[in-house]
Parts: sequence; structure tokens; C-alpha cells
Amino acid sequence: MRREALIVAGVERVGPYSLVSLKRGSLESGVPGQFFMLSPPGRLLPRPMSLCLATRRELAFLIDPIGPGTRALVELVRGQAVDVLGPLGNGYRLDVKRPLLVGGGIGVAPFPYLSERLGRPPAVLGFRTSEHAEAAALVPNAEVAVEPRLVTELLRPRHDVLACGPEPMLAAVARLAPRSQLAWEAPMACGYGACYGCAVRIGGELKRLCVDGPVLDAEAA
Amino acid sequence: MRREALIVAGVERVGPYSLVSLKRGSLESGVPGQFFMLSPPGRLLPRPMSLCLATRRELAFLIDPIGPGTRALVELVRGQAVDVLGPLGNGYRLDVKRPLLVGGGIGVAPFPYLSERLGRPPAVLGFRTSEHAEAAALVPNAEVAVEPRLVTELLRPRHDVLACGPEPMLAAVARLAPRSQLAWEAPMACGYGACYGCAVRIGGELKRLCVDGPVLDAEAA
Amino acid sequence: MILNASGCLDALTAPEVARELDAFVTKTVTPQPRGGNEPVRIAETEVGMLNSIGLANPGIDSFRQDVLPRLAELELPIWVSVGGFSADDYADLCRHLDEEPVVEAVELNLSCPNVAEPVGSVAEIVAAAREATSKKLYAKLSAADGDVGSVAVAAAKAGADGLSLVNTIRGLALDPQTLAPTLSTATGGLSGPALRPIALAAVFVCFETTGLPIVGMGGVETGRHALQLIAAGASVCALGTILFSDPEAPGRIRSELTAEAEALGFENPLDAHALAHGDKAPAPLRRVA
Amino acid sequence: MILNASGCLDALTAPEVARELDAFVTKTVTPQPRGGNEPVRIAETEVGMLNSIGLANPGIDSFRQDVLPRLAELELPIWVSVGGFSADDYADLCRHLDEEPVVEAVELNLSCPNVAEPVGSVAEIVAAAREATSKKLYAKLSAADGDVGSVAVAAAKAGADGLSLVNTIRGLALDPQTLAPTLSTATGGLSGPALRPIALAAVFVCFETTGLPIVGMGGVETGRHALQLIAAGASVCALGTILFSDPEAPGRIRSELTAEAEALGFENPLDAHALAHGDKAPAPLRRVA
Ligand SMILES: Cc1cc2nc3c(=O)[nH]c(=O)nc-3n(C[C@H](O)[C@H](O)[C@H](O)COP(=O)(O)OP(=O)(O)OC[C@H]3O[C@@H](n4cnc5c(N)ncnc54)[C@H](O)[C@@H]3O)c2cc1C
Ligand SMILES: Cc1cc2nc3c(=O)[nH]c(=O)nc-3n(C[C@H](O)[C@H](O)[C@H](O)COP(=O)(O)OP(=O)(O)OC[C@H]3O[C@@H](n4cnc5c(N)ncnc54)[C@H](O)[C@@H]3O)c2cc1C
Ligand SMILES: Cc1cc2nc3c(=O)[nH]c(=O)nc-3n(C[C@H](O)[C@H](O)[C@H](O)COP(=O)(O)O)c2cc1C
Ligand SMILES: Cc1cc2nc3c(=O)[nH]c(=O)nc-3n(C[C@H](O)[C@H](O)[C@H](O)COP(=O)(O)O)c2cc1C
Ligand code: FES
Ligand code: FES
Repeated sequence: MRREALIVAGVERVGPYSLVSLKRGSLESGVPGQFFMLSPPGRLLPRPMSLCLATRRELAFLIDPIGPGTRALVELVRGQAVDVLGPLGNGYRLDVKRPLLVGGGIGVAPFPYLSERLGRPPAVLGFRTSEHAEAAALVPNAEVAVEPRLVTELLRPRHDVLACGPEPMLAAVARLAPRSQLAWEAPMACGYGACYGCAVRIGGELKRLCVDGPVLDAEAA
Repeated sequence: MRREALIVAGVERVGPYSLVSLKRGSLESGVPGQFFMLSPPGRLLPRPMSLCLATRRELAFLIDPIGPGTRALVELVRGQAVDVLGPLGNGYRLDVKRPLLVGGGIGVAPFPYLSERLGRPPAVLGFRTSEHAEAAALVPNAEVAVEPRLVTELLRPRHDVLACGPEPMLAAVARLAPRSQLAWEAPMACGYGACYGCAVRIGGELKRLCVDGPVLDAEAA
Repeated sequence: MILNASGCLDALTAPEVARELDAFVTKTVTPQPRGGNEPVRIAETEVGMLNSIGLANPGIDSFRQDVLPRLAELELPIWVSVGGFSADDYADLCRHLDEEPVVEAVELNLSCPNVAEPVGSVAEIVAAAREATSKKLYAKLSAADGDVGSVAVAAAKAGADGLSLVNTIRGLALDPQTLAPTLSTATGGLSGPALRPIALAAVFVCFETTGLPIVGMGGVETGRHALQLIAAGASVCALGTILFSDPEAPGRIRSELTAEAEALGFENPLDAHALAHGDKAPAPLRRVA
Repeated sequence: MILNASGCLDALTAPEVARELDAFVTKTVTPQPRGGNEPVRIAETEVGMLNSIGLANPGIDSFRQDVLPRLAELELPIWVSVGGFSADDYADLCRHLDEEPVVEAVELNLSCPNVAEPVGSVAEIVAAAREATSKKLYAKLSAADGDVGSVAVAAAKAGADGLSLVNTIRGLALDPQTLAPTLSTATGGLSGPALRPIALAAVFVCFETTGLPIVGMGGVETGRHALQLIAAGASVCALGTILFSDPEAPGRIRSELTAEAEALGFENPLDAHALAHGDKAPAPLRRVA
């Protein structure tokens, strides 16, 4: 767990999302599915973000501006500094044989990095609108479903599913592919086990998603 | 009492002070010694400032950056907007025969405008350092005392004194020239009689400086 | 409906501000005249302001004789805030005001930050005031008065027609150089933004426990803040600290409130009343009029 | 001296943060295990954060068996925060901890924002705890517990060795779109910047009324904030909400504190202790050790 003020290298629009690239400093990129806490200027609490892209010099985050924190992050400009803590939590297990990435909406955020590390496996991605679907361009070998079509219609049998997306999607995936790995979300204040704010029911018990997740076996959740 | 968002026309250093010029909008300049409430960006409460200079197009304030509010005001930049309320309170009576302006430190702030309106009468001004004394250049016909010399040593007999400065100076002036007009200071939250925060003892009673002052007859205070 | 918060506006020095309100609330009036505390009486902090005005006011006699007639000329509904040091004081003050037709309501200031009022005495004061007047009686409480939901119930049972929530909470500011208290009284009442979530909670809880009409206040700076108080259970909003930086706040917030409500699909801001309570109806001690 | 605030750090998931502290304070432990409240448990507001964690903890037995031995390995002084629903609960918890040599002090959480504690019961709980242990006992109070200065006196008289000030105050946040409460419990405890002037006042007042050693907390984000608490009467500062955004805060604030104190002419930050009280010595119920 390291914390550093990283410099914004650039911010690029991707449909309604923004890809915020930061100069990497000395932070590790971690395992795909792990996350970082980014401190939006002017807000009290940092916000959890999955690592989207890692190069030798940059870490990039794909951000959906849905509230005050994410809006402040996508309004960062080149040269500004932003405090970043991470990598945090448990990422995806990468010892899978026939990976299939299944994502919905901003849930595609961790996939560019994940896809790279898994050798560009096939991906199926669902979006609300074709505007949102522009983010699919960041993920190699992706097949896209735009509502009313659902991403679960594109699921392929006999694959090791690694999924990220809204809760109803994850629940559907868990039913259809009970051995998949799912990346969950919860509001988080700290990201490192300090606040107990991120509790979710895991195996009937309330557990901290930031230390026990965010990636969980479908069977555990 | 009018309130308007005025645009900063420029900020100029005058020794340790700054002269902040605002495009005038539709605000009146009022009587010299009246004040305006300026809202520093990022602060909860506005700050009282005497009008320093009035032209047809601009209102200017001479500001000593002594705390968070005044610092935020001198850091304004050309083009920014700042909320201004005024003119407020009671200024100097201008029906005087042989005016002498007596000022100390940032207390010279209202004198450029006052001097203009009184036909450039003589002024005696005291400052802590020769750096601070640069502000004397804004006041016509001024004689300057720098500490350890005191401005009260420059007082002239048989003049109608109009004074502004730190409390000890005003107290000394009141003793030496009991018929003078003195402009007092007090912390103010509103400037228009709403908060009762600016109470000072006037004739033994606690009164609101913003509505009963800030200029008072020496005998009243 | 938008009022000023008691002690945050003088309708005589700023009638044009008062005229933008639905009713004017006076600064707290006490039995005897009070000069108030010595300066320094105000301080700004990073999250709100502190005041220790000390209930400066001319006393009830001079208030009735000199102030009230001039207020009456504004032709605005007048709410008079009263404060004292015993139930008898409050009863006396209410008896005085009961004789003044121009007074629409009496607000009992039970929560000056320097005098904590236990539940017992709130009940006693409200009951005494209730005896003394048939005017509308609002009990003004602070979120620092222990369990404000229970204090509100005590006030309701003793006969309050409504609640004013919240008064300031005790705070302290120190001079950054000397580390001495900025205010002459050391501590003072904290108002402004810091109170916002606290006020929302107090309104929510007291609406739940009493169902009484509530004047909500505490850090309201925008129409959105006002709408949130309404959703928590307030039927009226009062503006305090914001008036110091923006005397045009009443008009501005009124139109922002309408716009915010419309953006969320409400024809009228009061259609959002108590929305935060969902289906959970408040214990129907009394219902909103 | 710098501690964490109870419930704001898990030394087992973040030992490197805990090691920067002078002592580690546990999350409140209760007699029985508690899962805590349903999500959503946290919300950010413009002036602080709200939480309704609901005292999630493994219960005293499992705490002693599984948690304490692992905490002991950190070789840090351990303060255990305890909470219950009766004086007996607190006494039981203290008896358990009295047997644990690794525990340096017990903090009595008397101020969970959802349970208001009247003065009477604070005295009773502290007295029961005092009977049950010879460990250092700190009474943790909230500024919303009515007149905190008097509550502190009650705690002192009942045998508290020190005070922890302040706990959170009840607050509410509503979803901007639906106007429904963000937290599953509707209201929650407000912490962070909004508490700063309130905490300063509580420390000031309680030091004045008791003279007890005080752990000051509430919105501390910088060395300057810590120094102000010390000037108000705290001898130790605890960090809560700031740890969430800055896990390096303990080290940073420690050096800022030294630098701030030096800039004001103090060799040691504690030379500024109680400076805000000037010559007015606190009522010497007990003096700071
Ligand atoms: C491990 C993890 C990784 C994440 N990775 C990304 C990412 O790569 N890109 C990205 O854009 N977002 C990501 N998120 C979500 C992101 O953290 C939240 O959108 C952000 O915190 C919202 O902050 P805000 O202030 O903008 O909005 P808020 O005001 O906090 O929220 C706005 C609205 O969204 C809802 N909301 C807030 N947080 C969540 C959440 N975690 N889950 C569901 N609803 C929520 C709120 O209830 C509210 O209605 C991730 C979350 C987690 C836990
Ligand atoms: C009617 C009036 C006219 C004024 N005109 C001018 C002007 O033209 N130019 C100018 O620079 N200043 C003027 N002032 C003073 C100015 O308003 C204050 O310096 C300012 O409000 C301080 O705000 P701050 O946030 O910078 O400092 P703060 O943090 O508020 O104060 C910093 C330090 O200064 C002290 N202080 C603050 N306000 C006052 C005060 N009013 N009197 C004495 N000490 C104070 C504080 O106690 C503190 O020690 C005027 C004040 C009044 C009442
Ligand atoms: C300067 C000042 C003076 C006040 N005087 C009174 C008063 O006389 N009586 C009273 O009941 N409340 C008084 N209050 C409290 C306000 O009425 C209000 O409850 C509080 O400020 C919270 O609202 P706000 O955050 O919008 O300011 C005063 C507040 C301030 C800031
Ligand atoms: C998420 C969270 C959990 C908390 N849990 C506890 C707790 O278990 N016991 C307790 O006494 N205080 C608890 N508190 C209160 C803190 O210990 C502290 O008193 C309060 O947050 C004020 O400090 P701060 O403003 O620095 O956060 C909690 C606070 C937060 C934010
Ligand atoms: S986010 Fe704080 S414990 Fe998980
Ligand atoms: S500054 Fe508010 S009454 Fe004078």
C-alpha cells in the first residue's frame, strides 16, 4: 500500500466516460481488478477506481462522472497533482484456462489492463447506449451488446468468466456461470480496511469488500 | 444598499498592500469613509473595506493582507468576479472648514477618495516601515512619519481632523483633537445591521459600528 | 415559505431584505434590556461562523413600545423570539405578546448555546408559555440538547404548535498566533455550513417523533439545501448566516427552491414535504396543518 | 502524542499505519459479536462524512482470543474501546480486559450517536467500569450529549482517569435525486471538518470543568488543528476521518505539529497545553499528570 501525488498526463473523452492518465511515479500497477483510491480535489474522501491501463510511465483510469467526486476527477487537467493510494484489494486470479471477460457499462474499466495480462482473450460487453459503447474500443476482441440487448445473451459456455459491472448483471452472470470471478462495488471511505464502510454480504456475513474483495468467486458472494 | 458581482480590473502592489480595482457596475461610490462588504472567494463571510478610489468606471480598495479573507482578496486576478455590497454605514461629514487627514497604516485606505472630495487638503500619515509608507503616494499633500516617529507629532492646531487608523492612534487623536471625526474598525459579519457582531462602546453603550459608524465624532466614542 | 433565522436580520435597518420574507422573526427579546457580550463577538472558521452576541436586545417593554410599532409598518407577519432564565420569564414574555395583535407567532428560544436546557425544563417552559398565550408557539431547540427527538416530544406534549430546528452548537476558535480564544466569551454558537447535516438529522428525527410543523434552519445557502430540509420534514425554511454574505438570499433561494423542485418533478416544493420518510408516517402526535 | 480515533483504523489490515501511532485504539468492542448495520453505511457531505457502521465487531470473547494476540505482536500500546447497553455490560467488558496485560487503557464509548446517554447513566457506567478494572479509564463523550462540561464532571467524579472528546454528532444526508436518506439507517454520525470548532469547544469546556487529561479529536487534518486542540486542553490528539484519505497522516501531522509549535516559539507542542485558558486554571478536580 503506497500513496503518492501523481501528475495528470492527460484526460481523454471516451463517450460519456473520461480516461484520466497519470504519470506513474513509483506506484505498482498490481493485479488487474485491484483498485486505487484517488482523491478528487475539494472532496473529503477518496474514490475507488479500478486500474484501466498500465504502461511503464502511466497509470490510467476510466471514469464515469456520476457524482461530485467522479466529476471532480474528470475535470482534472494536465499538470495537476492527484493523491493516489494503491494498489488495493484482491484482483482477478489469472490462472484461468479459457478466459472470457464479461462487462457492463463502466464495469469495462479494469478490462484493458486485464485483457493485456491475459493475452487478449475474448470479451463481451454490454452498454446502455451506443455512446457508452465507445468504451468498447479500449478492450481487444470485444463483442458488444447495446440495450435492449443484454450482455448475458452473449455469454459463451465452457469459459472462465471474469466479470465486472452493475449488480443485476453480476447476479445474472453468477446464475449462468457459477464459477466466474466477479468484481463488486460498494461505497468506500478508505479502501484499506479502516472504516468498515464497504460492508457487503459475503457468504451470509457482512464483510469488508475492500480487503476481502473487490473480486470474489461467484460462489462466495 | 446594493449588491453586485464586480469584475476585477486589476490588482497592483503598493508596498505590502494591494490596490484592487473593480469595474464599477452600477454601484454608487457613496460618501468617503463609507465602506463596502467584499466576499473573498472561498470564505464564508464578506470583509468590510473602505472605498479608496472612485472613478467613473472603477471602484478601488487598498487592502492589507493580514488574514485569510484579505489574502484571498489580494490574490484576485483580472477578470474574476467578486460580490460587493455597498456603500454602507456613515462616512465623514464633509462640511469642514480646514480639513486635515490623519492616518495610520492601512487607515490611509479611505483618504485618496476623501482627499479628492475635499479638494486635496493636507494629510499627515504614519507608517510602521518605509515599505508601508509607499501607500502615502496615493494621498495628495501628505506628510509622512515612519516609526519610531508618530503621526500625532505632525498634528496641526486649528484644523478639522478626519482620522482613520489603528485604535491607539485614534485614541491619541481624540485626546489631542477632541472635535475630530474618527473612522473605527470592528470585526463585521454583515455590514448592514443584521448580526450585532460589530458592537463597540459608543457613549458607554454597545452599538453597531456598521450602522452607527464607522465614522464617529471623537466626542461620541 | 422562507423566514429569517432569529438574530440574523434587523428588519428596521434592512427593510428591503425583510420584505422578501414570508414572515420576519425578531432577535430574541428578554424581560430586561441586554447590551450583549463584550467584543469580539464573531469569528469565522473553515466550516461556519461563531457568535457570542449574548442576546443583545432592548428588553420587552422597550421592544413593545419602540420596536414593534415600527416593525408593524412593514406589514409583514411578525414572529417574536423570546428568551429568559426561568419558566416564569417565558410566561411573562408571552403574556406581553399575547396583547399584541401584530404578533403572529412566538418562538421560544430554548437553546442559547451557553445555557443547556434539560428535557424537564423544556416541558416546564413550554407549558408555562402555553398557559400565557394563545398565539402560535414554536419551540426552538438545538441539536446539542441531548436527544433532540425526545426533547421535541416533551415540547409537543407541553403544547408547542411547532418546532424551530436548529439553534447553534457550541464552538471555539483560537487565534492562530496567540492560541487565545477569538471571542471574548471564549466559546460561542456555531452556525453555517457545519450545521447542515446536523440540522437535517434533527428535522428528520423530530418530524418522526412529533409530526409537528417544523421551521428548518442551519447552513441553508441554496434552494437545494432548503429542499432537503423540506424533504426531511420542515414545512418552512429559515435563513441565518447566509444573510450576512448575501442579503439577496431570500429571493434567490426562493427561486432556486422552485427550480430544484421542478427539476425533480414536483410542481410545488412542499410536494417534497417529508419525502425522506418514505412510507413511514411520523408518530401522529399532531399532523402538519 | 498521536492516536487513531476508535473505529477509524484496523491495525491488522494496516500495521504500517498503526506503527506510526503512539498507541492503537481498537474499534468499539461489545459483549456479543455484531455484524453492524446494513449497507449503505457511509456518505460524504460538504462538511464531513456520515457513518452508520453500527459497531461491527467480533464480540469480547473472540476479540480476546483472536484479535488481541495479533495486536500484541505490533508491540504498540493498545487502548481498547468498549461499548454496551447497560452499566453491567461495561463492567463485564472491563473485567475481561483487566486480565489482559497488553491492554494499556480502556475507552468507554458513552456516545454512540444513536444512543443518547443522560448524565445519570454516564456516572453509573463509569462507576461500574471503575469497580471492574484498575486500567486507565477514558470516558468518550459527544458534544451532542447535552451540557458536555457537566457530563464530564460526572464522569470524573465516578472515577474516569481521562476524557476522549469528541464522538460524532448525528447527521443526515439525502440522495440529491430521490431525496431519500443515503444511509440505510437514515441518520448517522457526522465526523470530519464540521466537528472541528465543536471539538475544540468541548475540549476547552471539559478541561475547564475537570482538569482531566483529554484525548482530543474531531476533524483534525493538520498539525495546526492538533496544536489548537492541545491549546484548548488536550494532551493527546486522535485522528479519525483524515486517515481514510491520508493513511500517512500520523507521521505528517506529527511533524507539522512540531513545526507549527516551533513557529510559535514552543520547543515542544505540549508547551502550548491549555494555553487558550490563559491564567484561568481549570477547576482542579484532578490535574493533568
Ligand atoms: C473497487 C471499485 C472500483 C471502481 N472502479 C471504478 C472505475 O474504474 N471507474 C468508475 O467510474 N467508477 C468506479 N467505481 C465506482 C466509483 O468509485 C463511484 O462511482 C464513485 O465513488 C462515486 O463517487 P461520486 O462522488 O462521483 O458520486 P456519489 O455522489 O458518491 O454517487 C452518485 C450516485 O452513485 C451511487 N454510487 C456511488 N458509489 C457507488 C458504488 N460504488 N456502487 C454503486 N453505486 C454507487 C450513489 O448512491 C449515488 O446515487 C469503482 C468502485 C469500486 C468499489
Ligand atoms: C469599516 C471598515 C473598513 C475597513 N477598511 C479596510 C480597508 O480599506 N483596507 C483593509 O485592508 N482593511 C480594512 N478593514 C479591515 C479589514 O476588514 C480586516 O482586516 C479584514 O476583515 C480581516 O479579515 P482576514 O480574514 O484577512 O483576517 P482575520 O483572520 O479576520 O484577522 C486577522 C487578524 O486581524 C485582526 N482583525 C481582524 N479584523 C479586524 C478589525 N476589523 N480590526 C482590527 N483587527 C482586526 C484579527 O483579530 C486577527 O488577529 C476595514 C474594517 C472595517 C470595519
Ligand atoms: C449572529 C447570530 C445571532 C443569533 N441570534 C439568535 C437569537 O437571538 N435567537 C435565536 O434563537 N437564535 C439566534 N441565532 C441562531 C440562528 O437563529 C440560527 O438558529 C442558526 O444560526 C442556524 O442557522 P444558520 O446556519 O442558517 O445561521 C443567531 C445566529 C447568529 C449567527
Ligand atoms: C467510520 C467511523 C467509525 C467509527 N467507529 C467508532 C467506534 O467504533 N467507536 C467510537 O468510539 N467512535 C467511533 N467513531 C468516531 C471516531 O472515533 C471519532 O470520535 C470521530 O470520527 C471524530 O473524529 P474525526 O472527525 O477525526 O473523524 C467512528 C468514526 C467513523 C468515521
Ligand atoms: S472502504 Fe474502508 S473498510 Fe473498506
Ligand atoms: S456587522 Fe453585522 S450588525 Fe454590524
